[in-house]
Amino acid sequence: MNIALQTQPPALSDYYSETKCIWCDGCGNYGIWTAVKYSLVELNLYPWQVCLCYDVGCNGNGSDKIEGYRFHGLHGRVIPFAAGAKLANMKVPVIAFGGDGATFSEGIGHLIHGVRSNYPITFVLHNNTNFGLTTGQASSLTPQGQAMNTSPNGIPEHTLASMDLVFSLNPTFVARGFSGDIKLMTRILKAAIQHRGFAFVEMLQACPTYNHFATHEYLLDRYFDANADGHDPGNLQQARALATQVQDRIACGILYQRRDAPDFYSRLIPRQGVETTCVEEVRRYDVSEYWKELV
Amino acid sequence: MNIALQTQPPALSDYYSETKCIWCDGCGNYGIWTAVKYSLVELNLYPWQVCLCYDVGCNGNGSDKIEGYRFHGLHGRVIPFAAGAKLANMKVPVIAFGGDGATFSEGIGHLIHGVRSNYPITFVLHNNTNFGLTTGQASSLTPQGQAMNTSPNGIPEHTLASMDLVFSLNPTFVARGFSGDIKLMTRILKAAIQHRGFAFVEMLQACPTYNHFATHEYLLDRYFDANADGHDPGNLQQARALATQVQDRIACGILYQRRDAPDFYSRLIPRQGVETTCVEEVRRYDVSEYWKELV
Amino acid sequence: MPRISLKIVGASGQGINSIGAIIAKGLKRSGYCVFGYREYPSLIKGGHASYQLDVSNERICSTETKVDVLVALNHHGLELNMEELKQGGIVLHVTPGWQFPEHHRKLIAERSLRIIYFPVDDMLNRLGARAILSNVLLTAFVWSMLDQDIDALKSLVGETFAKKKALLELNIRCIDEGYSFVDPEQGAISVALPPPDKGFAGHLLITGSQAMGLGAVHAGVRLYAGYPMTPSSPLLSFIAELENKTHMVVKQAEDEITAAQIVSGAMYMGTRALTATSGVGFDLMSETLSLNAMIENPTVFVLAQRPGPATGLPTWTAQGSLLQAANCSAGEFTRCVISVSNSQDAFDLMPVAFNLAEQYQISVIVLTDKQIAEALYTQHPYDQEKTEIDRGRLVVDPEKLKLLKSSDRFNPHAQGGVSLRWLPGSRAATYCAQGDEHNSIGAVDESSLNTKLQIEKRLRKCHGLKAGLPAPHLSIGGRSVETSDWIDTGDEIELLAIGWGSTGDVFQDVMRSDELRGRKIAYLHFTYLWPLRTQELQRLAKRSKHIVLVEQNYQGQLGMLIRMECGLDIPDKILKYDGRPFFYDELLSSVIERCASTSENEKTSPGLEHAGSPS
Amino acid sequence: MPRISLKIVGASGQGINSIGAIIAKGLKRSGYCVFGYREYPSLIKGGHASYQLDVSNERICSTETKVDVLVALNHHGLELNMEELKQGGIVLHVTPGWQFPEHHRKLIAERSLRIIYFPVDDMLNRLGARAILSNVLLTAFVWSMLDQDIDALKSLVGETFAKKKALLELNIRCIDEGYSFVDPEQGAISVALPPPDKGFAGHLLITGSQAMGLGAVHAGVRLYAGYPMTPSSPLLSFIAELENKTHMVVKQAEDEITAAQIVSGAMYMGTRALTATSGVGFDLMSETLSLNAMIENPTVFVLAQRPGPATGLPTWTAQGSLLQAANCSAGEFTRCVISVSNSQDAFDLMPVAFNLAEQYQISVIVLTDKQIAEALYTQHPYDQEKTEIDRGRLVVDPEKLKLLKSSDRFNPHAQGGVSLRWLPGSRAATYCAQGDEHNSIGAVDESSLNTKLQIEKRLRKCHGLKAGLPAPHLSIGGRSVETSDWIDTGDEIELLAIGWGSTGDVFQDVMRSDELRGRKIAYLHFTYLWPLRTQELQRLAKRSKHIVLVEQNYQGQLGMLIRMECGLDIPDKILKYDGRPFFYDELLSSVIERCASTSENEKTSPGLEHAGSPS
Ligand SMILES: Cc1ncc(C[n+]2csc(CCOP(=O)(O)OP(=O)(O)O)c2C)c(N)n1
Ligand SMILES: Cc1ncc(C[n+]2csc(CCOP(=O)(O)OP(=O)(O)O)c2C)c(N)n1
Ligand code: SF4
Ligand code: SF4
Ligand SMILES: [Mg+2]
Ligand SMILES: [Mg+2]
Repeated sequence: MNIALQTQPPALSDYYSETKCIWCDGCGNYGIWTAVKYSLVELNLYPWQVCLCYDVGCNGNGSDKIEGYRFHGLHGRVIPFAAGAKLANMKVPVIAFGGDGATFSEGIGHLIHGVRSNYPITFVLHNNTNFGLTTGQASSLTPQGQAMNTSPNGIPEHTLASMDLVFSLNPTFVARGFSGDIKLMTRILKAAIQHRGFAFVEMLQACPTYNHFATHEYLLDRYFDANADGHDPGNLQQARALATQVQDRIACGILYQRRDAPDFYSRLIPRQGVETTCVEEVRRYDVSEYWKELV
Repeated sequence: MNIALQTQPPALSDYYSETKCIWCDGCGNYGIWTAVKYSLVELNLYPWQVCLCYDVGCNGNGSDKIEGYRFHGLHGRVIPFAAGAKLANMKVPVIAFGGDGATFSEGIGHLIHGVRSNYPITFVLHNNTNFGLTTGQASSLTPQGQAMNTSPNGIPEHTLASMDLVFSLNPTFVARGFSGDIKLMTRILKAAIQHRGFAFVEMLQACPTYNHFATHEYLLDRYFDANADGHDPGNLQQARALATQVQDRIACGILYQRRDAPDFYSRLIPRQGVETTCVEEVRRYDVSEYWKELV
Repeated sequence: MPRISLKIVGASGQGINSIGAIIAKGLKRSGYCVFGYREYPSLIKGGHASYQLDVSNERICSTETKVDVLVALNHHGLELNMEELKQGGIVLHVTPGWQFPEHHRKLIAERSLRIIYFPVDDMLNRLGARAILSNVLLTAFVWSMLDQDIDALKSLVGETFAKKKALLELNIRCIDEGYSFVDPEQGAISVALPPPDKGFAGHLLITGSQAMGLGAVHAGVRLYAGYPMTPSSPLLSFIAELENKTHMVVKQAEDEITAAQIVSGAMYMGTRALTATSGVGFDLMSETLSLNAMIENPTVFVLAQRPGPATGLPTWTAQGSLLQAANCSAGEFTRCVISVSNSQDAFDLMPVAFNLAEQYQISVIVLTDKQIAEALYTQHPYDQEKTEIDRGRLVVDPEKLKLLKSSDRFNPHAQGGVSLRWLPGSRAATYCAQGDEHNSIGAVDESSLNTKLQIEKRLRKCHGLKAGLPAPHLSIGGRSVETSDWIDTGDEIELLAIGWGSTGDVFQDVMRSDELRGRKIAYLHFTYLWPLRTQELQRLAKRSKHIVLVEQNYQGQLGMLIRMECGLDIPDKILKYDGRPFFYDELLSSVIERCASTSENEKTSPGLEHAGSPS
Repeated sequence: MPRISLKIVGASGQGINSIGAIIAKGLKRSGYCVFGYREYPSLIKGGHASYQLDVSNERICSTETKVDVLVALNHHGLELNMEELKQGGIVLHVTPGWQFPEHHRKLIAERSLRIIYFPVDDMLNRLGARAILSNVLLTAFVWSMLDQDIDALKSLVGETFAKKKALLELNIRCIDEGYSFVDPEQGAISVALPPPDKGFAGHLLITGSQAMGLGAVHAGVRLYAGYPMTPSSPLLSFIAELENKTHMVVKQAEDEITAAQIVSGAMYMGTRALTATSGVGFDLMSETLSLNAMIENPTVFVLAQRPGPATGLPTWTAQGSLLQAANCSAGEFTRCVISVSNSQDAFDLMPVAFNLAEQYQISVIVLTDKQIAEALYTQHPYDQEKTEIDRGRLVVDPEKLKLLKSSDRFNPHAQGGVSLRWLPGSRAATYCAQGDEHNSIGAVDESSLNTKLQIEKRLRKCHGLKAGLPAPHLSIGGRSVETSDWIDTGDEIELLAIGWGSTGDVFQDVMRSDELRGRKIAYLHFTYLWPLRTQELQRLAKRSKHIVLVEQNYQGQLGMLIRMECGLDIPDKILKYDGRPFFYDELLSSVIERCASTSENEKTSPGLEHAGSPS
């Protein structure tokens, strides 16, 4: 496509891609993909203004089904790439997407250091509780009893308590959506993109092909909008409890947000007062000042 | 050295190495090293009976200062190597050692999955709150304000709440020692080596060369033996609180132990009832039975 | 060599594979050699996929681009695959009222294609069966076209549903229905197969991954750790499926680094352990490769190739990882790179790899590729007697253990650089498997003299290794010959082709083709790729009118290693790098072209730049 | 070329470096060219370390194994380093009552060594100064031995303590005391230096890491992400120390993978970003290298070499990562490998590397090594005017941006394979930087045709890149010459040496030695290592009586690449792989040996197996 000078505010159609979606019927990725588009449009962002970074997995197969400056990288590595992109140009909103496999196996170090670094990016976890693209292996979030491809007896490891883990990292934004509720996801995504700091957004995602335990119906039955129920995202204790206790009902919405913590970039002393972005600063520099003390 | 048929019970001298220690004066590694030897001797283990796996770092420079079957591997990777060694031969106690840099930066994924897998190994964290061997860079456990090599303004990331993180992983054994108290460390190590499952042992380690905040004196002032104070390692809530709240006093000892959780190996269905080790099982196998259904 | 080909196309997940697998098995049991080839995109459902069976009564292990029968499970197949039909070919489809466009109608006329509409939905309705059974209906009809015995099919299907009686009955009814279908327009149709050779009936139908998995178990592998990555995942899945029978320790690790480290720890402890990965996954393992070199820890890594860089084409094939395997990783050390070629040596080379690893205390990288990993081979049952487990200089005898000194472990003066090895837990002097440069006991020693000695120790192994590796395999006109018989004597060679991996089998089929049978075409196949033994090649080259390199990569990587090793340059190359394997007919015509040009013109063809890529 | 050498030895952390650095700076300011070389073990304190200064009034950039002055800060130095003294050399030590063993007493007599005991503890006591000031006392005495002006030293020390008056005073008193010390037995001692050349006074004393850091800032690098690993860490530290002045974003990442990814993200976004690592750290980055090839993301990686495999010798030097750099990583793609050689091109090549990366949208791997990273060079202030920032086919003009189509980004037909690039946030059509095989807009496309086109696009860049790379640098008898002038004309070349990296400077010193001055020795230095341009070498080789490869690795890796590229085999090799750099005198004698044998015997020397390793 070619861009004409937009005079209209951004519309959903601006994000329309000619490349056809290839997810299985009933896949939760459709819903998440739709909510992402809604949120960008509602935030008044044109495709050329945003940077969308995709991990590898079924979720990452969305990289060419939407407009915007996109990146589809290596399995498990999307967070540091997105962080580097953002730090280079603070003017562009950067949203990273990754699966539960990528995020809690191959790339778990990046998640942990991403949260503790409080990079100013949004991270959207497509949690279908399995490795979808490689045909249904267990992830660290698969329940222990469940037989999967390559674990015919179920996994011998403990299932990771992902939200307890995330809360141990001093997060500044934690939310949970459900692929069956586009409106809720849109609200969450908008807040996440506007958050200054690392926004961790888990999307509970149906995967009818490989996830036969936490199905669309299972999630539909249990999820609820905690904010609608009056949960205050400022309340850390309550947020942690809501996030981790998912046996009966699953609390969704913006579970936690801390607005006073400076993000990574703001904490960089050398960048204090610098108005330009690293991208704008590329030029030849005179460094003779720095070698003076070597003479 | 060459081994004669030992008829005596193991003695400290059996662990004596001709290679000289090279740590700085006052380094906490001396104390940990000594406690390791004590604990092995007190557990009646000869050097040829144990496998000691070292990460890279000042701590890892201990690999050739002790006897035993040892391994000194790659930075950050000691946990999976040790796990593989153990799973291959369940009869040999396997102890892994690593620094805070290795464990919470390069190798944090291995720690997380090591704990959640509940491998039957002991892991000893040499926590000197910095990268010692590479001359004093900040680790994820360095306090935020502290100027270090490569972070002249202090680190812009949050300091990791390491114990909160570990407790989010469903650990089965968590202990903390202090490099200045050999007796305490010895007691902890013995229990850890006897634990069935992943024993996470943090040793608060003085590093007079690069760590000028949590010094030997600082730690000496604050540490105490929580078990002597009556803490029951069976109490998860209290253990987590003791482990994470270290502002004023630092609780040491065996903070948490759960004895009823099966370790990784015990959870492997295919190994149920198998008495031999994988090492003993190496031979040519007739596989014609497995190809029958392919005919 | 008589061969017919049958291709089933449709959406991924529609059941192509199950139709293909059943027909393949049935035909094999009837006495045919079947070669199955799958193409599918890197996504879970939908997308255009295919399963092709090439069938003969002689050994066959290649795929043709042109097919005799096309079975289209959806209309995309009718749109996309019509060009592939041979003269007189048959198209079987299930799309009601499908109108072929003009150019297809022309094609149908020109090639006298027979189009059969198979009314699968009507049949299902009639039988009150669910959509999933359409595959059985189709299979049965194909079976009848092939003039095969209906009972053979029934008993095959019976094996699958042995325990589900109700399901079985419905399946049998579908078979009857499908088998007896006759197209009202075309009448009874039959695809002529050559007379069967009952020798194949007892063969296995096996993928390269299954073969490799069996080989690994056979070789005494007791621990497998892996992280899923196509095309190495089928090996992991197969090993995992067997775990309750083999009693192996199987670990799906959290990443490739972990898998490699777990396996290394297990090998250090003394068992045999295996991991497999692909492309960028191997980049992550290369760190561990370097570690094992330093601690002289025997290890075996399977590297299943797919096209890169990056994620590349996950479900397609390539031979692009040779340079990576031979050169990646920090530091200089001895390693061995070998490549499997088909289901025979995917099995045979597993014990070989472990023996080499233990004999030299090095890492062995076993290359395979998506084509081998997922192709379906008709395989003679394996000879398990020839395997010996050789653990090299491993000391286990208690008396000998007692005599060991720590300094035996990394003694730099050890013969051939290979020092004694003994295992943690052995009642013996202990040592440190030291990742820093070290002396004979494994204590860190950075002195100039020690460094030099130890590096030389580790690199010296390469000489023994290289000297002991088998020569590349030579075949002339499609028959194996003793390489040594041909090196200096015999006729001049018309065309000498050099290849490795999955290319080999296709080239064999090409040499056995009617077109080339009896020609003095030599094919030199390299299984052992690094260190590289070139003496045979160099001498054969002198006796050949024309030399051509056949590889599935862009650069001609084996050619580069050959030149690096002995200076021989092979300017003419048949290179393919579009993710597809070499197809029988296209390789055949590339070879025929060369033969023609060899006769006309003694000059070598142009180099890489203009080398014809056959697709 | 007159040269003297002075070596300070002692335990790591004892202050060797500060003595060395002050004397170096003082001598340079006096008009000498100083080359500083450090050896130290991989541990924090203790262990035997050294700082050697080689000094001349001409350009000098190498270290001798034999020294004129040995300063021993502890008795280990007296035990370990005595053999290194030249005839008439001076030993300065601080160990009271040291008794030399018999063999050393013989040595002292034979070589007429002068031994000076410097009573540092007495002096400290007398001055009431702490032990740390012993370094100042010693420095001052050495300064007096070198017949240098005391005020120059005072002002140097003054700079350090400008803000700490009390400390300064004590320092000055120490200088007076040390400077005026006279050994009661030896009397006043003076080490004869050649007359100074004031041209050096204004030079910088700079390590290769600092040079590279300045070069990076100069080249417009605005983000640095790294993970500490010797010998790449000094670059990270230097960049971090400057951060408040340069206002760069500096991130100490949690591992090498992260550093590589952050840098890649930043480059994708459009700034210039850098990372550096070593050995196994680069194994971890190789995954990202592969990624950047697929998305055609320009990136620069510094790979600082140390001996491997595994942890190897962290604080020692090697040129062992060339094959790794040229071949690691999944998939086939165009990359560029270049190597810095000294503090001059450690600076100059940073903008070059970024320009190449952006011009071809590829990764550039810049090799350095521990020797270059930590050696101290006397460096002419850099010419900053010659640098141009070339961002290749980057589109930034708003009008041009508007005209772009998504399909311009990965247009496979782009000239030379290099398509237009524009940055996220630009008001233009958008695209996907796609890690899967993709079409021109970055949508996944696994079709045969597209795959072929895109691979060809990415590999086609190699031709333009190779054609545009500068020729290797030729010098004859120690003087730079135009390579083209010598290729076909001029005298026959007596000895043609081939080298790269830190070897180059040592070879230059060797060619300028009194022994070889005026001989027809040619040295061809490769800065651009992959793709490899060999035409000059091939033609020079024809005109050379003898060719020798000079490398710091075991295999002769550049030699392997040369053979791979053009078939030329260089059987004679001077290889060193003990972690030490080439020393001036040892390389000199290896070269003299070759020259002698060249005159005697036209046959080439034996190959790798027996190649003399000079230490
Ligand atoms: C380094 C590497 N290892 C493994 C793979 C194979 N791989 C691709 S996606 C995937 C897992 C996907 O699971 P998840 O992240 O949960 O994504 P989903 O498909 O479920 O959306 C794996 C293992 C790869 N591409 N790269
Ligand atoms: C892959 C890799 N990256 C980096 C290094 C360099 N390195 C060695 S030790 C170390 C950090 C050590 O810190 P820690 O683990 O805390 O150990 P300590 O020295 O403090 O005991 C680093 C970064 C390495 N050896 N390998
Ligand atoms: S496998 Fe699961 S996650 Fe992947 S596309 Fe299908 S339903 Fe979606
Ligand atoms: S740097 Fe610190 S940890 Fe390392 S040896 Fe010295 S005191 Fe110990
Ligand atoms: Mg998933
Ligand atoms: Mg540390």
